[in-house]
Amino acid sequence: MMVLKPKTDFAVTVEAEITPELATMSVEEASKFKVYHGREQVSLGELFEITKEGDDKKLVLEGDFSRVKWIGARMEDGEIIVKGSIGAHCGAYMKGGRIEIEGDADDWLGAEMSGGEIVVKGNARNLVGCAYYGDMKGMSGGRILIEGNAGNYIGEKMAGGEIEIKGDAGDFIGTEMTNGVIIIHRSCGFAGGDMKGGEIRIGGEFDLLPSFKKGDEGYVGDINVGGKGVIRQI
Amino acid sequence: MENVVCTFCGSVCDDVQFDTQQYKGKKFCALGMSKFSAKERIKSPMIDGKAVSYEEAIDAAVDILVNSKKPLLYGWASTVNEAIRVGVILTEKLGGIYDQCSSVCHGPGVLSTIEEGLPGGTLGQVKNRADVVVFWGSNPMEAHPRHPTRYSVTAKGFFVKDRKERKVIVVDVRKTKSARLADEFIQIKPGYDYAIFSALRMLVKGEEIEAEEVGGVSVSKLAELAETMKNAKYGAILYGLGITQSRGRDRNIENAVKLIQLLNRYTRWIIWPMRGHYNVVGAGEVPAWEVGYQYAIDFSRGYPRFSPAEFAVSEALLRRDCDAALIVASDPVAHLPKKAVEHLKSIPVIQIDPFPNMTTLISKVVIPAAITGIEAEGTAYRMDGIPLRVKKVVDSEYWSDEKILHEMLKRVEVRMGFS
Amino acid sequence: MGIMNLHIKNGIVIDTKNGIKAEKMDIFVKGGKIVQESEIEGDVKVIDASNKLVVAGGVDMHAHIAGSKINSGRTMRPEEMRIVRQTAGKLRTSMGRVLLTSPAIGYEYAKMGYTTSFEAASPPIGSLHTHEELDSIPVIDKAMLPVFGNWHLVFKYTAEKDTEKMKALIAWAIERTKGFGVKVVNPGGVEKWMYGGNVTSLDDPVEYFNVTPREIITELVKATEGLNLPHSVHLHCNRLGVPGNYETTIETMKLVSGFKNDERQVLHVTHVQFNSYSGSSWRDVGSGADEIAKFVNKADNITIDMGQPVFGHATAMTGDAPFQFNLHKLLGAKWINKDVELETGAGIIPLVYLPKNPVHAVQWAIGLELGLLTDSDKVVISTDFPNGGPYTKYPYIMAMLMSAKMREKEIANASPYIQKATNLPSIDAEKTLEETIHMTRALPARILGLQTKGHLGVGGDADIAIYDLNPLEVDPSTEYEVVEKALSTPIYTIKGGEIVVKDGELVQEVWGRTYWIDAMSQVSTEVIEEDLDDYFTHYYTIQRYNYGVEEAWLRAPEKIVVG
Amino acid sequence: MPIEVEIITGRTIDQGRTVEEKLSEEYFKAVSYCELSKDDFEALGLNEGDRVKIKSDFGEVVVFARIGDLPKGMIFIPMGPYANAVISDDTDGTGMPRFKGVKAIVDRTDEEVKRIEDLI
Repeated sequence: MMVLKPKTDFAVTVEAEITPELATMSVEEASKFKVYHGREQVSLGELFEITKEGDDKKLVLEGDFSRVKWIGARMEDGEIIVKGSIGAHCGAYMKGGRIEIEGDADDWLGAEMSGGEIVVKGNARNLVGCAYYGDMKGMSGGRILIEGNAGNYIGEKMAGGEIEIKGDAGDFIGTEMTNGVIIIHRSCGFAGGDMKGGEIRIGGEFDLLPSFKKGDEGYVGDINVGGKGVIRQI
Repeated sequence: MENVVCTFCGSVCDDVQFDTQQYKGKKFCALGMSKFSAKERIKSPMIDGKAVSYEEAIDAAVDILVNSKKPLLYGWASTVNEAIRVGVILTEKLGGIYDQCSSVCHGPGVLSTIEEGLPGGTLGQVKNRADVVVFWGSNPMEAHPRHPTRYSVTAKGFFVKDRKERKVIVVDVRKTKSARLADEFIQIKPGYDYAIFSALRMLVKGEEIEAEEVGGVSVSKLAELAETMKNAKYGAILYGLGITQSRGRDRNIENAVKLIQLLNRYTRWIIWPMRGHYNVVGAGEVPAWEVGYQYAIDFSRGYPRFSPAEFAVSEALLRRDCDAALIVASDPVAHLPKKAVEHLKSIPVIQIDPFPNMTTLISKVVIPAAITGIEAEGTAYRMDGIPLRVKKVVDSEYWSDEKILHEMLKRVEVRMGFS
Repeated sequence: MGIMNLHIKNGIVIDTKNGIKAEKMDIFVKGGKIVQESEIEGDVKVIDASNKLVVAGGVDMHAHIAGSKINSGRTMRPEEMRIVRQTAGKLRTSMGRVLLTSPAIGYEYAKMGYTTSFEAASPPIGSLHTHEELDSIPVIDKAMLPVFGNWHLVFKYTAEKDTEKMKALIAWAIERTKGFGVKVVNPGGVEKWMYGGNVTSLDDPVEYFNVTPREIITELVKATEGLNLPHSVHLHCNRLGVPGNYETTIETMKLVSGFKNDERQVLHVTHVQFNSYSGSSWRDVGSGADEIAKFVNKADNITIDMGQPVFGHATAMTGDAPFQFNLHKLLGAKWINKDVELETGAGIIPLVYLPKNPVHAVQWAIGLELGLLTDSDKVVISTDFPNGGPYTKYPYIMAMLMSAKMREKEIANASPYIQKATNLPSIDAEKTLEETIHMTRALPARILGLQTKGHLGVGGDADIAIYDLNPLEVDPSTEYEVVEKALSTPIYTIKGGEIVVKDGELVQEVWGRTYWIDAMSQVSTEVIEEDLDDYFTHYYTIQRYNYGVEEAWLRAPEKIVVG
Repeated sequence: MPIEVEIITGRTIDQGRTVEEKLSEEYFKAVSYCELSKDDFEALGLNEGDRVKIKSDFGEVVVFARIGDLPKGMIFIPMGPYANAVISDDTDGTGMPRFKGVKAIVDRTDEEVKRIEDLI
């Protein structure tokens, strides 16, 4: 297990594409890992205090990581525990392993992830499990659980996997999704615009689009794209 | 002087006249008239409010920029492509963020283009052919006053020869001045444009809608609109900030584009944004060819990355992701949300502008510029992408944006070891 | 580095224009030009080119490298733009997968040994934008072709059969746009698209204007030949991308049988692959390349370029707006359309050529058939960048034309449908290295009428590529991998006498020229004054005074006066 | 009694005419007001020249009140620094703040309208 603590308040955001792989290195080796602080490429050790306890593939982030981006991006296994909040793109393109965030998550959480699990105890912002600009497919596998609320554009172009939000979600949930499941226990805005497949389950209120028809299972659509997606009230 | 090119709004009228002796325009609208009139200027370059030379101000600016970890270079919509190009290269060399006024204007249109494209045409197409024109969330009478006469409402063209041959519809949440000009005004509930576009797509295809009304409009009314659209020979939706700045933003436009895609299976339709500043199109086109993207571009890794969710001016400021700013031909203090301005106030700001404005009040270095289109020339793109050369009609002691930025770039390249 | 004298020593030179077939010789450069040895004095940098291939810089006569089309494509496709080719430093950051940023365009041409490229279609009213982008492309020389085939005034003079007015319009428009020649895209079809239609044959009338594609093409060729422009009419045929269109293409080529020019062709038909389909639908589409090649080989006044698709990503962008709409429907892809008042239109669609897709495989095979079956003096290598894919694959196409073995290997990976729908699998022909050098240098330069390009004779521009390839020893038929690699990474690219690439890496940035044609002395624009005034007063949305591009606005214009 | 409204901001001719003279009296006049529907204006007991305080989740601001051609429950503020004090800075992941369609509370006030310079 490796523990990271920020040494200072950062002047601008930091981009650190670290995964649990880091925990398999020595502290000295890990300190040399290159991260971006603005245009300056600096070593991880310059910005963070690094300690190591044992050899398990586990990263613990203590302190304020809310302006540190790309944590856990492309990770394949192991575990990351974030004691506070985390910056944007956390778990993007993730293939496996587990990320637990005790605070809040910023935009692009688990964007285009294909496997693994992300749990957020607080709130998540926008674009959870989405596709990046110009890409055809968002999240395609794995699971994201948000115990608080989430923002806009959740599961856009989602092609598989599951996103569960215990609180409210914002607008445009599951737009153009083709597969997978989004569960929102409370309310949200527009849901399922141009969805072709998959399922959105909503506990509270939501804005139903005129391009859905009521069926036995719930609302089916989006008819504008000949979609067979289902929005179900739970 | 005849055939002067107006440098106020995105209509870029190129048929106006300017009397250089009396400093007064002719044929301008109220907005252009004010642009081409004498007003208070920034008198000299300043550092911390003290007058200095151009050289000193530029040196001080370069100091700030090369010492910053990530400078934000923002503005650009009210200057010419030649200056913008230097600005893009400057941002690239500095590893900063390039953003322009679209990010609080028509930036969502770029996101929708990424999703669905943009079936469009030039304004002359509207003038010559459009028999149905829909202003959706746009208000040309106040934002582009000569647009209706030159291009879109009373404009006479090759195939549509008369106002009577053109049906004009305004869709908006309030009865704007433009709504009074229309043959039909459809008032909708704020925040429901997206749902209405979905409904129109259904109706155009002949699908039935279960609800009785959508977004505050009865389905029978929407069916009528869908029918009008299908029966047009050549239609145009000209949209404005009403859909880019409200609930749905890019998704509204994306859905509108999908409607246009569908309508083209029956007849011809185009859609186009009513762009604000006279060269806001250039502020996106130039970086697109130089580095691949229109706005919200971060160069901190030595190459451009596009992400409005992070690098659009509001986000860059709210996230405290810049530690210095160069503001060119814009006034973010007046036009950004209060909280974003808070961060701007906490970092060193350099301003290049002809006129004192709210950003001047918080700037450490202020560099006055020649007024483009009056004192400096260059290339600008009209809202539909038509390039026009704006003119220099009077001499001035002030340096042009291009010259100031070029001097900055030269120094930055030396300081950063690139030359 | 500055301009220096160069002595390129002991290279194996292929220079087809000057009849040099792989001969060991020295080349001397002074002031950016090829000179005699005797003209060199003072310091000389000697480049040892022993056993290396020395040729003129490549000339791309048809690519979409600048203007609103490619730039809208970039905006629509961030997924194309995020490939990093080079980070910022002394040189610019260079970005893009197939679509490229302007700096990347210049850099990638140079890194392949190409030094000239022509933007193949610019809406006249947007030419200032096109030139701004051309001016942002480093290294290469360039020019652009304004489009004429759907311009209302062209229709008018076609209907009136008034060659003098047509000549005046062409000369005026080329001067105003700082253009190079007459590009024609789906004549009549784009105007019909303005109300949702297209043309289906050469004889479809264009409503209101009372003209047909046959008449438009004929009148434009007549006027262009009347002006004797350096380059002929450059035609993107009607019915592009429609199965069965090869017949229309041949019928179109027959239109110029009565025209002759001693210097060059009278019609260049571009990216012919897209216009060489037999069959009646995408289900039974096949190759018409054989027929087309036969026709071109017999004609002494027609040239073509391939429009070769390369498997992988591409972006369709063309003034042929109705074709693009069909592609949008076919693929369900995002779609940019741009109707341009009174002049033209355009469309942009992302696409990808997949080897296992029967249609794509047929397209790929047809391009190669055209390259193989057409005389090497009549067919130019092109991908119609970025429509068929990246121009950076020209070395691949050259290698394919030179090696039946390489083709056999590639055919094995492609859809078996090409076995019955095309002739490619049975073609054994192999072009020689000399022929492919000709097809990428001297031939395109001749077709464009560029006297100083595409060769290494005295007086030529010192645009030179040196490749790690000994033409006296290599056998392209079997050593195709070596050939492709060598042609992809020159040891030196020299542009205007300056070394810009060494060992495949860019070492400095230089700026090329923009050629444009001034034929104004041959015409009196008086005959079209009234019409121009009428159009600018009533139908254009900009003033005539503000229409066009002044020479002073260009970075390095080079005017070529005709007549 | 304060009323609940939705804020719409936008361009006006006067805002546009004075946009290059931000520190002038004319610009101040052009951007420091809000329009309310006649019903809302009367419900708040307002007269021409009276001020209202607008409060949203994102801030508050005092502006002059006018009657506009608006549906009940909608107010219009010209784009500019007064509007920006109360519109939403949240871009919802788009980069674009929400300048239109922000919920707020409006009430009559005796507080003065701040000058442009004092807004910063």
